[in-house]
Amino acid sequence: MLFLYIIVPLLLAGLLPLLGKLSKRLLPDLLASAAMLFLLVLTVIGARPLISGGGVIQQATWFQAPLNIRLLLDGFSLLMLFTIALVSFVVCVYSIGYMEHYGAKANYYALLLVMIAGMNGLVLSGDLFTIYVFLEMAAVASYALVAFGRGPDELEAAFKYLMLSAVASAFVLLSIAVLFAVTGGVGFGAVAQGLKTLNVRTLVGICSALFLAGFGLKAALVPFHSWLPDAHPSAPAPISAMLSGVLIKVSGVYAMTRVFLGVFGLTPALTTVLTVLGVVSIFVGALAAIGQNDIKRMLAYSSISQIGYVVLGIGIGTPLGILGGLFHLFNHALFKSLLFLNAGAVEQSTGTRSLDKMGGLAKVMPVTAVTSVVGSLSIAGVPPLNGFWSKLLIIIALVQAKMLTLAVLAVLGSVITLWYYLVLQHQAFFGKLNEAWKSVREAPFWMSAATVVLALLCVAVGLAFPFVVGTWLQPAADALGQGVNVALNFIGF
Amino acid sequence: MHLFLLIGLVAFSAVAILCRELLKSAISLAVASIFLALLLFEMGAVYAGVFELSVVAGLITVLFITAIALTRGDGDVAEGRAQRWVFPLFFLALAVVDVLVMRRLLGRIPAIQGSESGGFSQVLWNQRTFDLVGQVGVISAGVLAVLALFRREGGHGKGEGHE
Amino acid sequence: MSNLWVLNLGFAVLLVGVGLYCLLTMRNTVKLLIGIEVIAKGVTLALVAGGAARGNLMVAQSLAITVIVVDVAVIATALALVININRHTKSLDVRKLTRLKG
Amino acid sequence: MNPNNLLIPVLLPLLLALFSFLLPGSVKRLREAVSVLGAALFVYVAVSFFGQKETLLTVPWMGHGIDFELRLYQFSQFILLAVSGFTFLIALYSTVRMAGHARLREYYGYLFLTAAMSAGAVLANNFVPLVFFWEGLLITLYALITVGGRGAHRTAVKAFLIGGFCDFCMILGIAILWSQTGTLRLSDISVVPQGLTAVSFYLMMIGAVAKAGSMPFHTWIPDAAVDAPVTVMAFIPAALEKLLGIYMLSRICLDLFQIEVNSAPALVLMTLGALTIVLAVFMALIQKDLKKLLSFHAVSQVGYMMLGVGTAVPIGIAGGIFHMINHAMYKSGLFLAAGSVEQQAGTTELKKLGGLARSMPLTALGFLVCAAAISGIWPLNGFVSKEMVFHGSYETGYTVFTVAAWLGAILTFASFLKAGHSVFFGPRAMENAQVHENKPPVTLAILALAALCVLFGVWNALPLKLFIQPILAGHPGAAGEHLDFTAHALAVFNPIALISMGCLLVALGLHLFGFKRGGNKAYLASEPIHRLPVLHTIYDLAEARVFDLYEQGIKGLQALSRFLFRFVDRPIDAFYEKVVVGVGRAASGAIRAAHNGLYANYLAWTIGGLAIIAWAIGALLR
Repeated sequence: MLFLYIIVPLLLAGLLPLLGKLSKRLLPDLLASAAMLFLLVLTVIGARPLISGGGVIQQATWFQAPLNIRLLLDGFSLLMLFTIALVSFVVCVYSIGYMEHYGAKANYYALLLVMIAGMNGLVLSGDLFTIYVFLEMAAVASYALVAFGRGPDELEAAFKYLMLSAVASAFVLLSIAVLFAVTGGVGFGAVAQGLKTLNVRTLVGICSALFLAGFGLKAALVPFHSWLPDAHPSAPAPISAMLSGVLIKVSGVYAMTRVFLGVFGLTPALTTVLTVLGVVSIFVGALAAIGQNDIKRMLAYSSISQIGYVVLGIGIGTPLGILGGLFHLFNHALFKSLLFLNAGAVEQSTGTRSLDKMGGLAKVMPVTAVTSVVGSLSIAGVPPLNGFWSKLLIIIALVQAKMLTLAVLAVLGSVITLWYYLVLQHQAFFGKLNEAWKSVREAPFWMSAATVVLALLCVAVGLAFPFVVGTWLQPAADALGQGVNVALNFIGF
Repeated sequence: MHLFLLIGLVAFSAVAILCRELLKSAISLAVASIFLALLLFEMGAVYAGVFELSVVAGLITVLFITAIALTRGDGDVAEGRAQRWVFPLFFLALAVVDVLVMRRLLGRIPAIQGSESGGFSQVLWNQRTFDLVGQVGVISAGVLAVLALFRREGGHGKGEGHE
Repeated sequence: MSNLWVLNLGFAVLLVGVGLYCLLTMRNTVKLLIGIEVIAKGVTLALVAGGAARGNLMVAQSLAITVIVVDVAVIATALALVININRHTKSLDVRKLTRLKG
Repeated sequence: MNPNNLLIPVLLPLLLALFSFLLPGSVKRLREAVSVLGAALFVYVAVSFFGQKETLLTVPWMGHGIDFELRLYQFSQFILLAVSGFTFLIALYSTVRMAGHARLREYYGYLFLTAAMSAGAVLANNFVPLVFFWEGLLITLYALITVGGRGAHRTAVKAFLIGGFCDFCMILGIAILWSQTGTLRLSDISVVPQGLTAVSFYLMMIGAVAKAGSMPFHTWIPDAAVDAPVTVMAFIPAALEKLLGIYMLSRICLDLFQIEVNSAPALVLMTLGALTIVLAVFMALIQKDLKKLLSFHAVSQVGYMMLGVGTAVPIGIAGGIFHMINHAMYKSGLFLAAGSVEQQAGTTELKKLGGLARSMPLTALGFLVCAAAISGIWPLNGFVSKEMVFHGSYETGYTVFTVAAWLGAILTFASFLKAGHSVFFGPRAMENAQVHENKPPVTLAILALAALCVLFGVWNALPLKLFIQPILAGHPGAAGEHLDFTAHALAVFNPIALISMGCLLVALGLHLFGFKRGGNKAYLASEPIHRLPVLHTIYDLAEARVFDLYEQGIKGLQALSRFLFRFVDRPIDAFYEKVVVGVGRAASGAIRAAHNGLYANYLAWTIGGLAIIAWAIGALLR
């Protein structure tokens, strides 16, 4: 059943260019959204019960015939599957309205579906090398999607993104090659077992550094972040939402966490490096965001900053820290997607992304303004919205782990976040309405619907956060909390 | 023999990088590929060698040459001279560091003997099936990407007014 | 661990270093892609050498082939990007690609 | 009973509130109809809850003892019943009094939100939901006052800040209590106030009595009387806040803390109560506006309740709680009557009113009964509960408090003689020649409250046996004793009751004296007291708001802020402007400049980062 997560989007992606000949808009719109809705429902109804007794390994089947594909599902992968399905469904709905003027919708959806299939595959694989393959699959699709508008900015951003990503992949692959040579395998279980019997600390140190650089670049941790402020703003808004909301987390944070916590085991050295990188990212991202005039670029820098929180939380390594980090990851997927979608709506209506030129848009675009305020308050950590709780958990975890300096810095970072989001809201939506935008209309229905859903989710998760934590996040944190034991248990398969 | 092939591989790679003309670069890259393929043969990795020969030395070279042809005329970018003169120094430094590190590794790294059985296709089909799915995905991503980037309709230069 | 593996690994690292040098210093975008290719060669070498040293040659070959396939897709996409950029800027100079900054 | 049903009293008003918010502002009749019917349903729910066995609802929430817990037992049943009853009466009354008001949508919405929050606060059995509902009330109060119009905003801010300060005290007290007892469940806590827990007691007491409107946290109430809609006054300061504040105070004194008779906390509470009675009633006496006069009484009467609860003697506590419910009834009735007069005559200034008894007989009747009740005239409910408080305070041995309470009784009656006389009797003022009786819903609400005053007085066994005694039955201080307050409730021939009656006569004398001195003008009847040598100065100061801690605090703050602005803020501001923002901007600029768009530059960062990380991991491994 889990194989459906990969094969459904992939098959649909193969079919869409053909179907696109029949129907330029309706069929692609309908099929893509339906597929995503199917996966979302499947996650909630079908996949969740599977892990009630901890992680499972499932053999993939093709029309009842078993394949030699083993898919690994535990709480952590499930959380990522859920996040991917949720955000991509919303993004598909949003694209119905937004992608009209780009043309080539079938091609667009096909690429998006390949990217989703790649992310799903990455999350479900129990093998370092397979992680690399699916990471590349999602990445190749994302290069094309960033460049989809084919303007000079888009192309330049996609090119730099590709060139830096290729180097990151090389680092990852080099590390995999070394581990493969030493342990004789690339599966999580084999590698974890091998490292346990061999006790090669220096080598693991080098491999950790390579993985950290490789996945860190995908996750846009400072100093590996430089492609993100170019690529995310240049992409079409739904893709920005997808990249910032999910891709950097799946191919960066998920892969990194899986390898470090699940295969290598978190060492004090790694904790130090990860937490320091997290805090540096928080500050560099936040400070750079203050000075931005392009709304999407500001959001992109903010992504760097928020990923810093996620890595900071996970890097602490205590159960509460991991829980906080994962919760922030999930929340960030919600509100950053929301904010990017809002920015897209504003850009489509006004034709500009420059904050200087906006102002008073709340009067003409009330839905967008309200949802965007919700998103901004969430991301800035204002209670009782979801971002507050996850940041609170991270800060409590830092205090518990006696990392008081980092805790203070994390709070300070949050203050800066509030600062630039207030600036953003003020410049874009409040104040005097710019004369030029008198005749601006609210975004089309599907776009507004997508943003409203996300905004409601932000509020709901904030209010019902104990429920969300209990259902989706605690299993994930538990799975990670067991460290390498999970991988070792699966070695028999 | 092995060492000779390795040196050849690195040498042609370096030439590919330092060459002024793109066409020559692409060709020496193909030659480096052939060296790598021979290396793989020598190590017993026949299938990988064939693949390297046909795909990298063949297909990728063709891709490069096509791209060079499509951008010719305005593709003459003046590389600074400094890069070429610094390269030997850089290379030497890199080699020294590399040798030092590898000497430390020599004999220090324990390893587990592999325990695989069966022929290549069996291994590929039985153990790495998931990678095959991934390959299909990556290829389709690449095809779709090229289709998207060379499509006729749509495509607007949003960034054009954004100086 | 066999000496041959260390030797191969040393050369693989050398190739990666050369490729990175290219990426850092060269201006021509097509040249940069050649640099990426050189890095990919180093990685392929490291993978197969690792398998050969430990008697995992078949798996190593499978991995190497996958890497090569992935590489083709990446290079094809990259070349498509380069050609598109070339249409806009009439240049292949990566240092002129500085519209996005700050 | 199914524990989940406990959510109904919270959810039902919440739904009604949502309904009102969602309904377009132009829909009037439907909104009113649904509000009244919904409130009636609310009453039905509360009645059906009454007499049920103790029920607990526990929903696990954040862990660490922070759960969503509701508890229904005798006391909360009783308060819930009262809350629902007042909600219904106010909703009924509002259909006429608020008709045509521009912000009806918000008014009904916040009205029911207040009811929902109150129900939640009453039922909460865990401090965290309690604080949530408690703070929610602060917000709805703010919102409801602002419905009053332009000038109301300043008062709303004042109420909000005072309430916020006191709630903060309460939260601090709760936090201390939590740290001392390790639990947040109200029903699990019972400590002796010593050391830190004593501090906690005082802090929580501030929160509770401030909600009830005690001195010195009362100053927003007279302001609100002028600015806020009169229904809001009748609903919140007159009824709900008394119910909740005294409910909380009783919980604190009865359950959470074990208060000994005449221990320090008890004495503090009694002193505060006695001071509130006397000072507020002095202020009430000289008011020349009916609504303001009533609002000062709303403060003064809290003193009786605090005094009663503070005695820690069963009869005193019972008296305090009984006085709370009685006060809620007659003070609501009085405010509603005042509102009715205001609507018909256009003013509440005593000088401009007169002789309305003939044209508005029903309103007058309601007002007079309620006024008699508040003054403690036999055999109305006010008499019963006041007597109980007198007895209780007398039993503690500190007669001074009893005397203060009597002094309060004298002045209360005097001021109501003045108010009733000037509004409903005497010559008809020129301005209100055309005044008619108000519509049925209004008079019905007023008369219902008046009837309840009579009922609870004459047939005091009903409330005492049904409501009050069960509450005390579980109290450790009263355990074992046979509680029966009904026997002597209406007894007249005992020293205390006789003195009380004497007080009323003194008051009558004072009024007549003042009436004659004022040239037969009733509204000047309090002038002789006003003009007394020392009092006069104090009054002037009070009118100038010298005793208003909030206003003085604001003034002090302004002076302080001017000082700080000049000598601390400017330098800090310069520091902030130049250094903090400057550093932020400079860092931002530097980071932005570093992102120069060059691919090689970015790649160099990546490789450099890898090198640094590899080095760091290597260094840390050693």
